[in-house]
Amino acid sequence: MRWPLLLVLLFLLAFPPIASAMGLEFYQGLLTKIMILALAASSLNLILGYGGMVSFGHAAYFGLGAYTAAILMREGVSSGWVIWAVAVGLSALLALLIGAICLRTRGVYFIMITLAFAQMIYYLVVSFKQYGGEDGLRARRPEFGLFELTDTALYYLSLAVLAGALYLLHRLINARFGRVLQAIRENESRALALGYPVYRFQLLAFVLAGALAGLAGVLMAHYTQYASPNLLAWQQSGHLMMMVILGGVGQFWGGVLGAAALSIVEEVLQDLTIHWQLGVGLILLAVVLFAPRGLAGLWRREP
Amino acid sequence: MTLLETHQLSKRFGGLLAVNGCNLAVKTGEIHALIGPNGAGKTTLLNLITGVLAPNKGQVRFEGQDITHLPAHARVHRGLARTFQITNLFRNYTVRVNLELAVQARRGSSFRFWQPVFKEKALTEEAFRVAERVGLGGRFEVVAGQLSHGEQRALEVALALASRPKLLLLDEPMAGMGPEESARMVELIESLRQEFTILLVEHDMDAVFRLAQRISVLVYGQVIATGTPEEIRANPEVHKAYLGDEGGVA
Amino acid sequence: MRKAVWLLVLLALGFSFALAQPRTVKIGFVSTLSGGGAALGIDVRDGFNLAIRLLGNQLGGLPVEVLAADDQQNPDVARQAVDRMLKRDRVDFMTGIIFSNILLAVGEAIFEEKVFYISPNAGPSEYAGEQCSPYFVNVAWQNDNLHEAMGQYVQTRRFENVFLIAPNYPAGRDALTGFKRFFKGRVVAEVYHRLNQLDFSAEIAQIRAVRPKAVYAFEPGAMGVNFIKQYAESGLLREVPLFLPGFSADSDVIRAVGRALVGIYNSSQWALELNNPVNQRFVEEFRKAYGRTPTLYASQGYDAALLLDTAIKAVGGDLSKKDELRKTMLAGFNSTRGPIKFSPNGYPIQNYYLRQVVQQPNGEIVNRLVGTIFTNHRDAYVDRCRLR
Amino acid sequence: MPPSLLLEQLLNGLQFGLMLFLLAAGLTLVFGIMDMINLAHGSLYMVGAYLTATFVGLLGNFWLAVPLAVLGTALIGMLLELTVLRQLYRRDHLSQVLATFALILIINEVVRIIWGSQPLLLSAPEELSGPVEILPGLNYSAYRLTIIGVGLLVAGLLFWLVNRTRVGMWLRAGASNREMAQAMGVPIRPLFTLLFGVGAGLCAIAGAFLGPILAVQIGMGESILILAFVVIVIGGIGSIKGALVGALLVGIVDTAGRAFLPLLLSQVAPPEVAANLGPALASILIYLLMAAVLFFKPQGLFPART
Repeated sequence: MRWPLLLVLLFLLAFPPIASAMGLEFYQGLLTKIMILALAASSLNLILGYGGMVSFGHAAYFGLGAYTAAILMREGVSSGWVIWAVAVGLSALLALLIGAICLRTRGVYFIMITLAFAQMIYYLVVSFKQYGGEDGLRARRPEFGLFELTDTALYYLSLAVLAGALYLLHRLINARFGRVLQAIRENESRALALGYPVYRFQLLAFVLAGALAGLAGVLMAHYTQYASPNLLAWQQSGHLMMMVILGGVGQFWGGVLGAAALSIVEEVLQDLTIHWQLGVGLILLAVVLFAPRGLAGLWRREP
Repeated sequence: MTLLETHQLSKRFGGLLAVNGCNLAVKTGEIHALIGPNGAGKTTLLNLITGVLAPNKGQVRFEGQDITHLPAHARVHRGLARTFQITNLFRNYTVRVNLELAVQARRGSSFRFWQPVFKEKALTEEAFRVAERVGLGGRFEVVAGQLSHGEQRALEVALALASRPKLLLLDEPMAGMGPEESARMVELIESLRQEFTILLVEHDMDAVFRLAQRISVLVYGQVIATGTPEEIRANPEVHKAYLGDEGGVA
Repeated sequence: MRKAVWLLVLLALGFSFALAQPRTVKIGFVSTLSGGGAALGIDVRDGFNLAIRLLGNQLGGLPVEVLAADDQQNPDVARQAVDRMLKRDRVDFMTGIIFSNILLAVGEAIFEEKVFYISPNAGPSEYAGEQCSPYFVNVAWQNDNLHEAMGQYVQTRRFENVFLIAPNYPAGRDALTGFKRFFKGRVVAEVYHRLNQLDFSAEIAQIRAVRPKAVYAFEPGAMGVNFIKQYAESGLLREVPLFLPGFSADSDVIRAVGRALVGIYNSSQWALELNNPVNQRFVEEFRKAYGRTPTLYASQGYDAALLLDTAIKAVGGDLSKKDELRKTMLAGFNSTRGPIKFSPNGYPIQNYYLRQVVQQPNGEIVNRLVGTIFTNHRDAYVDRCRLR
Repeated sequence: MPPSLLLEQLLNGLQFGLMLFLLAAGLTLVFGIMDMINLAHGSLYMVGAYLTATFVGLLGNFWLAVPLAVLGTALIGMLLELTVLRQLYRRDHLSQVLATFALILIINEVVRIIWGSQPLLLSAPEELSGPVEILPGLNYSAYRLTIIGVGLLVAGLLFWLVNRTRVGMWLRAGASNREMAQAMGVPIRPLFTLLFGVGAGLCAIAGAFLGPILAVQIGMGESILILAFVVIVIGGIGSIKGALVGALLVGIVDTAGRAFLPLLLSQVAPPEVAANLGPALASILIYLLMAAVLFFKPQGLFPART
């Protein structure tokens, strides 16, 4: 696993100068977007894959991050660091509130109640006319002091954040906390009988995932320079879920692979035909029927 | 000295009173068996004691302290550990990981996010000791779901042991076992007598009368008698309510 | 040596080929081509394509390549399509967007690349006032205009009070603001509902309860068809007159709603029977090409292409002369509405007409021109724009 | 507040709720019995509406078109069950979500290929396009009244089917305990196929009758699907009675919220705030309702499984 990883990293590091030399800036933007989505999908994978919590409302934190960035910029806060801190903090807080209530339910009811809360957030946000309502809100790029946030800087920033977050998740999953989280997914009543405060573990994972999704949302706002209500919509939650399932639920690279695969497939098919969604649908269906463990499962043997 | 005590404990499921004013006392150091016909409320009582269910009425006291409203996980840390009637393991994990998880729950905080858990040799060592104790030392790296039924039951007990409880609650440990496996389980429980207080719920009367110092009989959610095996054998109430009038205990 | 000669020959060939090949003008056309707003985008597209075809697939003498994309009425999708066109395909002009919220999401990205955006429809107040851009020209209107005209007309009819309804999004609020700018009577209620709502039973019940003297509805796209149909079905149309902006009573809506529309007054900057050669050719050719009566949206798409043609011709095909391009565009062109000019913010200065839906003796239902409400009307925001 | 307004809004809520019920009934049975999350349920609603519009175009008669569309959609539903959905029963919920989401994309595009991107035109039958006077001075759309009638009729039929027939008994047995039902010899496989057909047919009825009120367009199934899920979660998964109560609750609460919340707000808050917040709160109301129900009754109002 080390070698391919290093190669991909090298490629990603070297891409922007190559792109600008060859006039491929568009693809640099595409990669930026994929990295941001990969971060969001990986955060969802933490709770969905490792925690077994099927949250159908992950867009709430993703969108909240983007909106926080846009609203703070509009209100005159121009420091990127402050914006990041506030956005991550707010997303975590929202996840704490929502998680605290939703984690009382299980199964399908959990899916639906997380969806319900995300929908409430959606409608609340679009009701604020001063923040753009259904139109969304423009979000200029903030200042980071050390560097100017050009497209290329954003690319490297996203890469750094994604790499950092993945490293953090890797440590987390293999540490005591991660092991217990997975044990709870495997058998909740057993974990409880062993003396683990299940609720607290789940809630903490939920909050962490919310915070990371919020960070991804901020980056998304920097990328599109715009906070769209669609980032909060249930379709966005579904889209993130698709990425995780496609990539591999509970597989470490599941979120990244899923985000990359889905984005690339969409991009390629969009160029080929206006009926590209048909292609996406057929591919997704084929994955479910023939590769039940997702893409990451394709080159990993049974444990 | 009384280790565990329930006082007028009641649990209602809709119209059904599963446990009805139940008074039970387990003394430190004994093996206390809880018997009763099917549907008498034994498992419900166990769930009330371990905190999986909340009672409608009554109290649970452990080491003299009221733990009625303590969450389930906190009771484990007080020293209450249980096994399940239906085998309840991390089936996709090896014996090693099952036991490490059990040990980890007791040793230090699990809210640690950075150090890889596989580097904690102490966990593995203790897990292995527990495995050897129940005779699973040679099956340490086998996935739990692939163990034989008897081995799974042993692992079930081992998981409870790993938390070094003061009171071990065994919910029908011999359920579904053949005579050979049962004998091995009896031996195992016998070997635990020195270290642990045990509350044993069991249908296998041979085993109960061999192991228990005292026996409580639960009928319709109430303890109708408590005493030594001899007293219970002789108790006409028990004969009437539980054994029918057809004869003595086998 | 031989090789070097060959190379030179090849190079020379290449050059001459490049010279012989005239520069093409690339146009990015992003519009709503699916979903509830699709009818609008398709009309604009058809009008735009028709004009290009009639101009011999050229604009101002340059061959045209149009790259089309569907924004699905979704700002994110639009954003991606625009990015692709600006950064990958490097288009020279952009056009096509129907909805203001979509335009606001992508506008600045376009202006930053110094690419002209010719709006065939969306005319948000933002780009008329403080945020106006030298790279923005709108051939249709400023969003408030039709509503201002209708406000003016309802005012002259001296209705005691009026009930206003619009979707809850900025263009909806702008529209009603525009109406109130000229209507001075009492507004009994101003109801905003969910965008893209299709069932208006709750709102109609409210109208019935309030009993206003008149209703003005801003309901673009599919919402308009549904609102009018349901308003008629509820029986209210016979009791409380309904006033509409022109696009809610155009031929596409008439096709969908039918006789219920007969008698309704509406405002427009364009009308089928406007008597000028450009319009007559447009209407005739459009009917021939697509087998249906053009809407004002189609006229706007057609005009967008005419404006580009005029401007590119004026700079002799040199698209790098951005300042000159802007100047010639603002100086105006010969549109389906006759010659029109633009304010410094890129919005048109034009007439607004009153139309009424009538049933002709042969049974055909048409939207007929009945009068002029404003002449050479400007938008209300131009003074806030710094551009001159 | 005039009583006629209340009555009218109540009728509106009833009409909307009954149509939601038609969607939710099939969904809740599939969910309850097969433990299967079928996101593509809304697509069948869309297919039903498109077929109705097509048959109306061909035959020129709404009342002939509806049964044909219902039959056609039911067949498509069964075909879907036989080819794809059947593979998914034994899979986890996540796989089902992904697969049926893929089906949404596929069906949307197939519909786009067949019928184009533009919404289709579907009008209420001419004889119902006007108002009727239901109370002196109170006009109400004849078409909406018809919908209420059809909704009640179908709901009644469904209750009869579930509570009074052998198939219904099987369904109820399956919803409360699948293994038991299978052990007792209920022919599960054909039953599932049939159930999908019935569910699809119900979708088509809703699609056919809502088509003229809403719009026959691609994606029409998705927004209403979310509402149908809200309904069955409120009602309790697997319960037809729950679906009916949930659907009426959602229909009435949603309509009442849209109609009265802005009015109420404008009396306590400044008009600017009220105008902003009113529609938002109205949209939130049903989700609030669902969250509240789940908070107090985590299994919904009428849990089918014990």
